[in-house]
Formats: sequence, structure tokens, C-alpha cells
Amino acid sequence: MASNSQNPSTDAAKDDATTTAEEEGFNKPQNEEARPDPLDLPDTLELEETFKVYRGGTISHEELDFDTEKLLEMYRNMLLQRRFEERSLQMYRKQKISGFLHLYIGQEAVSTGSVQSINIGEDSVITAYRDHGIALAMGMDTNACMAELFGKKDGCSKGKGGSMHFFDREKRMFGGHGIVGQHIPVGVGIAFAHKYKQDGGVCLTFLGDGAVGQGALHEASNLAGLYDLPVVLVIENNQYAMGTAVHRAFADTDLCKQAVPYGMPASVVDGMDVFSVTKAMREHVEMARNNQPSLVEIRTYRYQGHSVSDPANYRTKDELEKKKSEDAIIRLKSYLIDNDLSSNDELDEIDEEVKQEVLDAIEFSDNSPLPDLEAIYDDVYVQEDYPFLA
Amino acid sequence: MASNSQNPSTDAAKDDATTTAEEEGFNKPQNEEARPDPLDLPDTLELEETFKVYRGGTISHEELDFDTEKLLEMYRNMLLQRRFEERSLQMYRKQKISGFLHLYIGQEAVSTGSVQSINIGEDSVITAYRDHGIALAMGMDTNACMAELFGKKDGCSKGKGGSMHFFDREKRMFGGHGIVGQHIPVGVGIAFAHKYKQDGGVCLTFLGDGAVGQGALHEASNLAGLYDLPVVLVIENNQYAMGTAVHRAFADTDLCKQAVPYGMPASVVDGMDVFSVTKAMREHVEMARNNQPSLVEIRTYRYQGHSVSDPANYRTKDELEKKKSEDAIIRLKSYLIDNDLSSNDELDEIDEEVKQEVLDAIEFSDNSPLPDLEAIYDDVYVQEDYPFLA
Amino acid sequence: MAELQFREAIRAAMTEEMERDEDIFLIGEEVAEYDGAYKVSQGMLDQFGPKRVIDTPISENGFAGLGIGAAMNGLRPIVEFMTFNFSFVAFDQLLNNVAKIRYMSGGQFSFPIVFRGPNGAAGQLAATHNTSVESFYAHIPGLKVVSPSTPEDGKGLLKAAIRDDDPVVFLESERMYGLKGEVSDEDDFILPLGKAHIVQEGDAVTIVANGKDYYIALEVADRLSEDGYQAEVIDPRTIRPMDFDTIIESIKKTNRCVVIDESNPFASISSEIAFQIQERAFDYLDAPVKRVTAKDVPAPYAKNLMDYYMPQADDAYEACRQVMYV
Amino acid sequence: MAELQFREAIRAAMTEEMERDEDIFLIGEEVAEYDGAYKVSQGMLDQFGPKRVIDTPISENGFAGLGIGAAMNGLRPIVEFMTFNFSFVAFDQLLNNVAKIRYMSGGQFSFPIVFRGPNGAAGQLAATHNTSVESFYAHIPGLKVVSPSTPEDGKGLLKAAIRDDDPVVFLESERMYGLKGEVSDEDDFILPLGKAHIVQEGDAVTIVANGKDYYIALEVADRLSEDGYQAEVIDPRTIRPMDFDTIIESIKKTNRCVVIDESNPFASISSEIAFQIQERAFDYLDAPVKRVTAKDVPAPYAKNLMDYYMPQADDAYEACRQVMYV
Ligand SMILES: Cc1ncc(C[n+]2csc(CCOP(=O)(O)OP(=O)(O)O)c2C)c(N)n1
Ligand SMILES: Cc1ncc(C[n+]2csc(CCOP(=O)(O)OP(=O)(O)O)c2C)c(N)n1
Ligand SMILES: [Mg+2]
Ligand SMILES: [Mg+2]
Repeated sequence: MASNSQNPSTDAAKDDATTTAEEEGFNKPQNEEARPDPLDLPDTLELEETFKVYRGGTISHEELDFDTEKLLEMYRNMLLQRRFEERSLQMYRKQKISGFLHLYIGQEAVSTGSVQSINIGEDSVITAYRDHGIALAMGMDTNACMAELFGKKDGCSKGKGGSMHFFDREKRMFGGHGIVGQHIPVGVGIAFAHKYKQDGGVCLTFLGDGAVGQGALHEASNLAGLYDLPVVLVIENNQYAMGTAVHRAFADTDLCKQAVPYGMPASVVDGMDVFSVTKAMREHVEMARNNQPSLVEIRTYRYQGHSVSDPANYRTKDELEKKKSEDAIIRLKSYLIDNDLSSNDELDEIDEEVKQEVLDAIEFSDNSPLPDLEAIYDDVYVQEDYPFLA
Repeated sequence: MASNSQNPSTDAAKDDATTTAEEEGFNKPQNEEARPDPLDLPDTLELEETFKVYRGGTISHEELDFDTEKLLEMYRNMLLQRRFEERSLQMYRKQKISGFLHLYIGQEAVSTGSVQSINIGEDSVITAYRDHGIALAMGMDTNACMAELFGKKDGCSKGKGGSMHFFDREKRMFGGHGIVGQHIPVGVGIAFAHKYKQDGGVCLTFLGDGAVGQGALHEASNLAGLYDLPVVLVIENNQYAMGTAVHRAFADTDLCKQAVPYGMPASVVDGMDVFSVTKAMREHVEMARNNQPSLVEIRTYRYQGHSVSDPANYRTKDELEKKKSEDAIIRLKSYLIDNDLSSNDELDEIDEEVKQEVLDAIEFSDNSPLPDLEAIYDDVYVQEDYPFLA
Repeated sequence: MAELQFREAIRAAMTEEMERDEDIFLIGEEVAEYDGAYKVSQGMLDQFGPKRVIDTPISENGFAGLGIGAAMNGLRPIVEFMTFNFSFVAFDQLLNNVAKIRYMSGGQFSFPIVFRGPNGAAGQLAATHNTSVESFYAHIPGLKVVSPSTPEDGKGLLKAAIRDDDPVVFLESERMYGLKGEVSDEDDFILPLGKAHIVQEGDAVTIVANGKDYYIALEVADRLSEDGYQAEVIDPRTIRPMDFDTIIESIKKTNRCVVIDESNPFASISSEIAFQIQERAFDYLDAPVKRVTAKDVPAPYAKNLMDYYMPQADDAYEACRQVMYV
Repeated sequence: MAELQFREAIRAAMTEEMERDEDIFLIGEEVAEYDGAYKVSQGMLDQFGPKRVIDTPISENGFAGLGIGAAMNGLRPIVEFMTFNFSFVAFDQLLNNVAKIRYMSGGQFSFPIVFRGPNGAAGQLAATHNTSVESFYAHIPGLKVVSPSTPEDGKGLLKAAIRDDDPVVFLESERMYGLKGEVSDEDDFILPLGKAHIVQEGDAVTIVANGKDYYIALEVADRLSEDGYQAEVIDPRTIRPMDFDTIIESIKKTNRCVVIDESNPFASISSEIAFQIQERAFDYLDAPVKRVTAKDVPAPYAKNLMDYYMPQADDAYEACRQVMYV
């Protein structure tokens, strides 16, 4: 975690992080007692920060209090994402799915690890358009997810959103958003409401490395820091934004440093190890529960192109192969077997189950009807007499 | 200056800061040799930065190679800004000036010190709406400036811009801009063109502390850092944005830290001492000449309200009085007299001259005609047959 | 009836609603400690405390998005733009988030949020501080746009906007904040969104205008009445959805129409009104729909140019006479 | 004549102009190493090098502003928005900076800059990725807005836009990039901005359409001609300034008009065209101006809904028959 010895106001913010909105409101008071004159300058201004690093392979399941059942559930959870997307790619090629299809394959440890840190249905999640993984990790209905890709009435967004816009109000999955970076302030606002309502909830706000280029991150981070909001900003650094590698987009490639100007703790995580992700996210969620916003940079990798139409010529085959060899699902599988927690057979059986679940979802989606044409005017407004100019 | 030992790519950027656009282009290459795997994580990530501080009263005129003539010119320059604005306030009350009038009084050392670091007519300047000071410091015509406030044909923007929009193409004063923060990317673009044309110029981009709240700063800083542009971002931290003190707007009040995520050097300056400002700005301009963008936080103070309609109840009288007692013009005056470089009489005479110059400008402006009504359609486009729908 | 300034009427609407519903809060630049840049929220921090009246940094994109997220998560935010000129740094939040997320989610989320603040010209503030924003926002399906003309309408419509479960862009006017008018002190006085107000009946010509232009319309109607013609003056009150039915009914009676609209003309509210009239009342029209708008230029600073820039009562009067062929 | 894809025609225009003038550069997301998200700039990095073909981070506000500053300081930038859906995070740069600084400076600075990229619907991409932006940008004095319909027009108009000393919003179409057409290989083939193209003469009805709708117009004209009616098809080519003179002349001949416009309808280009026609050709109109637009909703994802969302040839055909009273 970052520690910032130069900025007393940040330290102060941490101290009273447990004060509630009710007592204190969101704003700093107009006249803080004994605020130092900004023109009383020291000889030099030093800044020292330590970003905690959650390396892969350093954390055991015991440390995380995971029993075997839980581990198998997590394994299943990651595998479901993988199989769901493999099939959806196939369905895209069969033209059952259209529009953009951004696959999450390779990043499953991020979603599955993250959900271990929250209470689904009480805490909130918002993400960008690469949203299948977290949606399934949160337990959204596989049928409804696939039907959404098919653009069918029973889709999780009634066929109006498609791949980029999975939503589930009950699970508190706030979407699936397509304009890079612009959902970040929305995530901070969701967290604001948690604090306002004092319901104890936190909001995980996922963003890609590319989204760091948007001013929205800066504004949202400052608001989160200023109002002490229960939010964790999670950068899923999969090393590319479309064809642009991080070092070609950012003056400094350690994206965790983005937290520095806002006095937010930040850390870096190996996203190919679901245990590292779990541990980091739990610690950051804990901060959020104390109204200390923070930032996590999770380093991960997407195996597919940016979308299904991208041949991904901007990276070498070697690089891709190397990453695939660090695959998080395989890693967990080996861990389970090496530690005698499961067997190849048991894990294969899970795979079969998951595959069947996805096949069932495809059948479900095939059978689900298209939305009615008149539904085009539904859901624009809560008010019902739309179109206004009928 | 910040030194960032954690980020090799930043250090590398500094090393080749002298390469030109012609040789290298603006982008980082697609495949940097031996780029480390972002997933090879260290045990912890440390960040150490030292921000250079330019305290007031620590720098002598000799150190800056200022002769007496130069010092008197600077004194005159600051005084001109002060007297110009005192009169413009009076003219506002007489309703000769309308709209917004944001006075710069108290901040004159920032403008006068800054122009000592650049070649006017070759280097470029852009700022926000509190622009009278820098305009006059750059030697823009006093008559044209006052006539602009009067909304007259001979104004520096032909009466179309008013107080917030002083421009002078020849002096390379790129305005006077009213939407907070949105001129910052424009300033970076001006610097981009300097590098592209290899004309050796740099761009000083001034912004208020309030503008730090805008995402535009983040995007512009990253672009400047990424493309190694000859720009100095100068935050004029006058401690308030309208009625909002810095500690009520920012999670961290040391605004220099905004530079950290972009690997830009940054420093903090006492803006009530024109020598400190000069020294800092010279060093930063030097960096810019080597295509190293950087950030300077200059701490200063405005004596008047945000605009002439603001009673400034958000600050104490004590605070204001304390700041006035550190006045940069008085400080320079004392320095000149204490060091036997000038006399009270000589300085008073300069004051008289300046006052007369301002009075002349008022007369000039009174006599300047209003713009012709048909001129309303001029200057919308370069193309002349406007309005298109005549 | 109480006589209130426009700003007081707006404040009264917010205050009454906030007293009624704890989920409503006000957020924006200078709304709390400073009592509002235009003193609209004066005293509200004292009454409601710092949890519900919240100052922001100059981060419109950030706090507009924050409001949207808060609405999505069950609150009813009132987001003040110091002026709507500054809403454009948050334009994507209004266009792509608040107006579309409900749709994209298949109706799972609603956005009971009001974006309010002064709109349009406010004197010699030059090009960036005088934009009439209604044509941009009314173009967007998913938004409602309201623009009251009097203190009473301001109060009744804002209360309706705050209670509305859809996102509302609520356009006030810096120039009108000081204007006084009788305001109903009926318990819970509410004016429904989407209903135009026939301010004055007449048969000679229909004048459609709102906001500051409403007062020009009244002036022109007076002058016409001195000439012996009764103009029908319609204040749409809500711009989206606009009550075209009321306008069309009027045209069927007067057979001609002049729209006064402070926006720049191209693809504006006045264009749309003309479109609707000529489509729906073609056979009733005895003359083309005319409009009087701001000039099609950025707003200039100089006093004479700025006066010239604005819709002129003289031009509106002439336009009426023209369509009446007198 | 060479047969070129739309994307090739656009590329040819940029390439020819960049060969001619060293001050022109291309900047945007993925334009260099990736050869353009839609391969419009394919090979240009190789030809012009990394100084003149520049990749950016996902920072539209930043690089749009950078382009504006570069233009102010003597260069002639071509700024590519990957699609115009992403221009809204930079909306203030276009509205308040590039369109107004010239005016605010009393004409001291000019902005020879082109913002280009695909506009409008591109299939099942849902609500945020299918916005037709022309009504927003054409509302703004200080901008020019161009929207070509064919590869040849694309080339000729883009070359004109790049040479123009004013800021131009140049709207292409993802759906049309692969479309092939004959393109003049005349040396330095240029089509002037602000001039409409009478694609096909006729006397029965005037159909105004551009971009993708141009092809609907041609289809409708064919069907009408089978019915024995000659439609006059006008492609405005430039949306702002629009060549209303040509449209009005046509109406004087055909006495009726149908506009096909992919924007959402309220306060749109189609509204403005109707306004102008009814004002300037009132006595010539035998029927109201009709329009066929995108539905007034955010774009849906589902295939059937998205098809239904778009302007329909059938509806345009019906509208023509309606205004022709047949
Ligand atoms: C504001 C904006 N600009 C551009 C785009 C086009 N675009 C879509 S995804 C993408 C790359 C985003 O990369 P990243 O944030 O790293 O997410 P990832 O795809 O790696 O999950 C771009 C440029 C967009 N959707 N929004
Ligand atoms: C985007 C935007 N939001 C709000 C405003 C209104 N406004 C004008 S000046 C100002 C305060 C700016 O403060 P700062 O940047 O510190 O500059 P200073 O006035 O101190 O010179 C505000 C909020 C604006 N002009 N633009
Ligand atoms: Mg990425
Ligand atoms: Mg300030």
C-alpha cells in the first residue's frame, strides 16, 4: 500500500475514514483549523511511496481460508467463463451473434478472484465492454447472458445491449459500458450512494489499461479521494488497448502510480494467479469498507485479439505462447492436483458440466424469441407513453 | 526536479530528449528491444521523488544576470499590470466595461517572472481567463488591451473577446480561454507544432489550481510526456478556485504531485518573489527546449475576489492582509532600494509613467469606435461569404 | 400567493422536495459553502447539512457521472452546472450514460436525476459563456428538457422534474434569477412536464417562445394588440417532450406562426417546431413559419454586437406582421 | 477512372495532400502501427514516417485539443476519431475551442484542421456506438460539416476539406468503407465544399439524402420510376453550409420533398431542411415536407430491432407517394 508521508491532509483523511457521511458530510470544512500557509515552503518536497505487490505463486489457499469446495467452485467459475466465450466465438462465426465481441479469455482469474472479496447482491460492480467474465463470475444466469449475445428477448438486457452491455440489477452488476473510461465516474457515484445510504456496500470499478488515457479517471479518482468513497478502482492491465501496448500509450507504464496525486493507496497484482487477486482485492475492499478509496493494477493478458475481428499482429507469437503457459485456470488445476485437493477426473467432470451448461445456454438462446418490434420504444423512459410523437 | 528511479522508460525518454521529431517521430516504437515482461513483478515497487522548491528571498538578481535596467523594467512591468487592473475595476464600476472581469492583482510576479524565461515572439504562451497580467507582461499594447475591455474596435481581439479573451498573434499570445482546463491540450498542441516545425520554440501553458480538477490536464500531461513535447505546464496556485480553497477541491493539496504519473519533473515555487519565479521558469524552459515537458506549481495569491462581483467571504481578512504584506511589487521595490539599485524617487516616477500610460489607454479606448454591426459575421470563418444563409 | 424571485422559486422547489425525500441531494460547484454562484442554493447547506448539499471541484465530467451512478444506485441527485456552458465537458455523460443506460439494460435501471443551472446568453460574456444548449440536449432520446419562463413555472416544473423518474435537463437563466413573480403557495404546487401553456389567447398569429424569449413574445403581443391584432402566445415549458398538440391546435386557429428561439438557428428547436407544424398543419398554414433566433455566430463581447446577436423584439414583431401579411 | 473502395479514396485524398504539404499530419488512435482501426490509413506510416502519422492513447479530449493547438500554431492536422461516437468526450474542444477561438480573437487565428472518422450506425453495436452526430455539429457556427456518399465524393471533398482554412468535421461511414466506386483520376480532383449534387433529375418529388441514405434514395427513385414517376435526388454533400439554393430550386420544380436522414429526428438536419423549404418555397409546396429518420430511441442491439431502427426504404417510398398524393 502506498504510504504518503508528505501529505498530512491525506493521512488525516485516513484517520477519519471511519466517520460516516451522516456525521461529516462529504466536503472538507471551509476553514480547517491550523491549515498551514501554502507559501511556507520547505527546502525540498520529498515523496516516498511503496506500492504493495501481490506476486503470483506466493499465496496458499489456506491463507485465504478457502476450503476444497470453494476451490472447486472457483475452478468451475473460471472454466465457465472460458467455455462460454469459446462457444460464443463459434456462434459469432455462425452469425448467431453480431456486433462487437470482446473476449475475456486469459483474464478469468481477475473476475473470479475479485468476486471472492465482495458480497454479491450487496456490493456493486461496474466494468467496461469486456464484461462477460465478470458477469458470469458474479453468477449471472448463463442462459440470459448467451441470449443477450444472440439479441433475444430473454437476454440479460432483453436483447437491447448485446455483448458490451450485460446488466443485472439484482446481482448489482451495473454493466457493461462502451465508451472507454466514462463509466468510472459512474462507479464512483455508485460508491457515493453506498456511503450516503450507509448500507455498508462498496463498488468495484473495473477499467482497462487503455481507459487510463481518459480524463474521466483523473476526475473520478480525485472525487473518490476527496469524499472518501467506498470504491476500488481496478485497472485490468492486459497490456494492450486494441493494438496499442501500454508503453506506447503512457508516459509511465507503472499504472499504479496513477493513484499518487489523489493520496490513494495502490498496489500491483499478478492477475494470472487467482489467489493473488483474491488476496489483493480483499485487502482493498477492506479499505473501501472504511471509506478509503484505492487503486489496484492487476497485470493480466488477453489471449484473443481485441475483438473477434482483430488478428492481433501487434504482438509476437512468442509473447502469446509465454502467457498462455501461465494460464490461470491451468495454474489452479495444477495447484489442486499437486496439493491432492482434487483429481484429474473430478476436474474433467467439472469441465463436462460446464460445457453442457454452455450448450444448454445456446439451445435456450436459439429458442428464445426475438424482441417484439414495438419493444423498440420501451425502456427509453420510465414514463410509458413513448414515443412522445406517436 | 523529480527523479524517478523506478521507471526505466522515463529515464530513457530523458536520455533521448534531444532527438528531434524528424529522426524519431512522436511515437514510441512498437517493439522496444528487451522490454521487460510486466508480469515479472518485483517484491515491492518503490517510488521516490524530490520536488525542487524555489523559496522566496533566496535568490539574488546577480544570480539571474539581471542588470539594473532590467530590474527597473521588471518593476515597471509588474506595476503596469497592477495599475491597469486597478483602473479597469474603476471603469467596470463606471460601466465602461462589462461581462466578467477577473483581476490578476497579487499574482504579477508570476507573469513578469515567467516572461524572463522565454523569447517573446518565438516562444508561445496560453492561459485561462485571468489573462490581463500575462498579456501586459508579454508587452501587448496597453491601449489595445484596455480597448478590448471596453468592447471597442481597436481592442486586441477587435472587441469580440473581452476580458477573458486577450490574443496577440504576433507576440504569440494564444489567449485567454474561458472553459476551465480545456486550453491545456491546446497548449500541448502548440508545443507539438514547435517540435514538429523544429523552430526551437516552447509553450508556457498556464492554468489555475481549479483547472487541476479537469480531466483535460491528465490527458494533456500524458500526451506531453509520451511525445516529449516542449511545454511547461504552470499551475498558478492562488489557493482558490472561485470560493473553493485547494484543500476542499483536491484529495492531495501538493499540486506538483500531479506530474508523477507522467514521469514529468515538477517543482514548487514561491510566486510572491519574482526572482524565484524567474529562476524556476528558466530551468523548466530549459528542460522544454530539450523536449522534456514539466510542471511547475507556483504558489501565489489573488487579492481581489474571483471576479468583480465576488465579495470573497470564504477567506479571512487576516489571511488577505498577511498575503498583501508579502506583495511581490513591494518586495522588489524594497530589494531595489535596500541594494541601492534605485531610489524611492525613481520608482515613484516609474509609477507616474505607468499611471499615465493607463490613463492614455482609457482615453484611447473611450475614443475607439464600437465595432460595426456587420462585423458580427466576420471572423466566424476564414471563408468570407458568411452568413452562409444570407 | 407569494412574490418570489426566480432563484427563490427554484430554491423553494429544491427545499420542499428535499424535505420530503431524504434520497435527494444537491451537488455542484460552489453550491454549499458559497451558497451557489448565483445564490440559488442560499441557505441550503445550513438547512440540510454537508451530506446533502455538496461542493465539488471543477470536474463536471466527474460529478455528472457521480450523480448518474448515485441515481443508478437508488438516490435522486440534483446536479447543478454552474452554467450549462460547462456541461459540454460532461457531454458524453449526458448523451451516452444517463440517456442510454436504461435502454441498454433493458429497463433495469432508472435515472431519477435532474441536471440544472443557467442556460443561454447572460450579457457580455463572449462566445464560450453564452451558449443556448437546448437544441443539443433535446436531440437526445432518453432525456427530457425543461425550460421555465416564470418563477411560478420554475417552481412547479422543477418539483415535477425532481419527482420524475427520468433524467431531466432543467434550464434556468442567469438573467432571469432576479426576476420577481407571483408563485402559488398551494400545498405541493406542481406543473406537469410535457404540457404547454397558452399564455394568451388570440387568433391573428401564434407566437411560440420560452425562457427569456417569453418576455419578448409578450412585448410583441402587446404591440400587435395596439395594432389591433390578437396574438396567441404559447410557452412550451417543456422542450422535450414538446406539447406539439397544443401548438398545432393553435395554428389551426391562427394559421400562422412565429417562433422566438435564443439558440443558434441551424438544426434547432425552432427548426423542429417548423417541421412539426408544416407536417401536421400544412393545410392550415397561410404563411411560412418564421423564426427569430440568435444570429448564427458565436456570441460576441462588444455591447452593440451582443445586443444585435440576441433575438430582437423588433424582428419578432416584423416577422409577425409578415406572416399576417400586414 | 480507377475503381476504389471508399477507404482507399479517403486514403488517397490524405496521401495526395500530405505529399503536397509537409504541414499536414494524421493523428488518432491506431492510425499508425495498426494501419487504422478500419484500415483507412493503411501504409501511411510506412510512407510518411512516425513524425506525420501518429498513434495516440485513448484521449480524445487531449488529442483533439492537441490538434487544435497545432493548427493554431501553423500546422494542418487531420484528427481521426476512431468513430465519431467517441468525439463526445472531446465535445467541448469542438464546440468551444475550434469553432470559437477564431471569433474570440477577432480573426487572428485560423484552424485549418479536419476531424474525420466514421459516423452513424454500423450494425448491431448498440446505443453508444451508433450515433449520427451531424445534427450536433451542424448546429455550431464556426464548424463546417461534410458527409460524402460515394468514394469519388469522399476523395474530392476530403481534399477540399484538408485545404480549407476552416475547421471541418468530415463524416465517413464504417458501413461504406468497403464500398467500391469509380473515382476520377484527374490530377488533383477536388469537389468544392458547400455545393449539393443533383444526382438524378426529376419533376415528381425531391428526395434529399446523403451518406448511407443516399443509397436508399437511389433505390426509392428506382421504384418510383418503375411506377412512372421521376424523382429528383439531391445529395447535399456538405451539411454545413448546406446548399439550400439547389434544394429550393428543385422544390420549385417538384413542389414536394422527402428527406432521408439517419439522425434521431428531434432538432435534426431534416428539421432544418424542412424549415428552409417551407420558409423559402412556401408557395411552391404542394405537400408537407416529409422525413424518414432513425427512430427516436437509442440504437438497440437485437438484429430485428436495429433493422427497424434505421430509415427504411419502404417508408421513404411511402412518404414519396404520400407527398405526391398517389
Ligand atoms: C472514448 C472511446 N474511445 C475509443 C473507443 C474505441 N475503443 C474501444 S475499446 C478500445 C481499447 C480499450 O482498451 P483497454 O481499456 O485496455 O481495454 P481492453 O480492451 O484491453 O479490455 C478502444 C480504443 C471507445 N470505445 N471509447
Ligand atoms: C469547465 C468549467 N467549469 C466551471 C467554470 C466556471 N468557473 C470559471 S472560473 C472558475 C474557477 C477557476 O479557478 P482557478 O482555475 O483556480 O483559476 P483562478 O480563478 O484562481 O485564476 C470556475 C469554477 C468554467 N469556466 N469552466
Ligand atoms: Mg487493455
Ligand atoms: Mg485559483
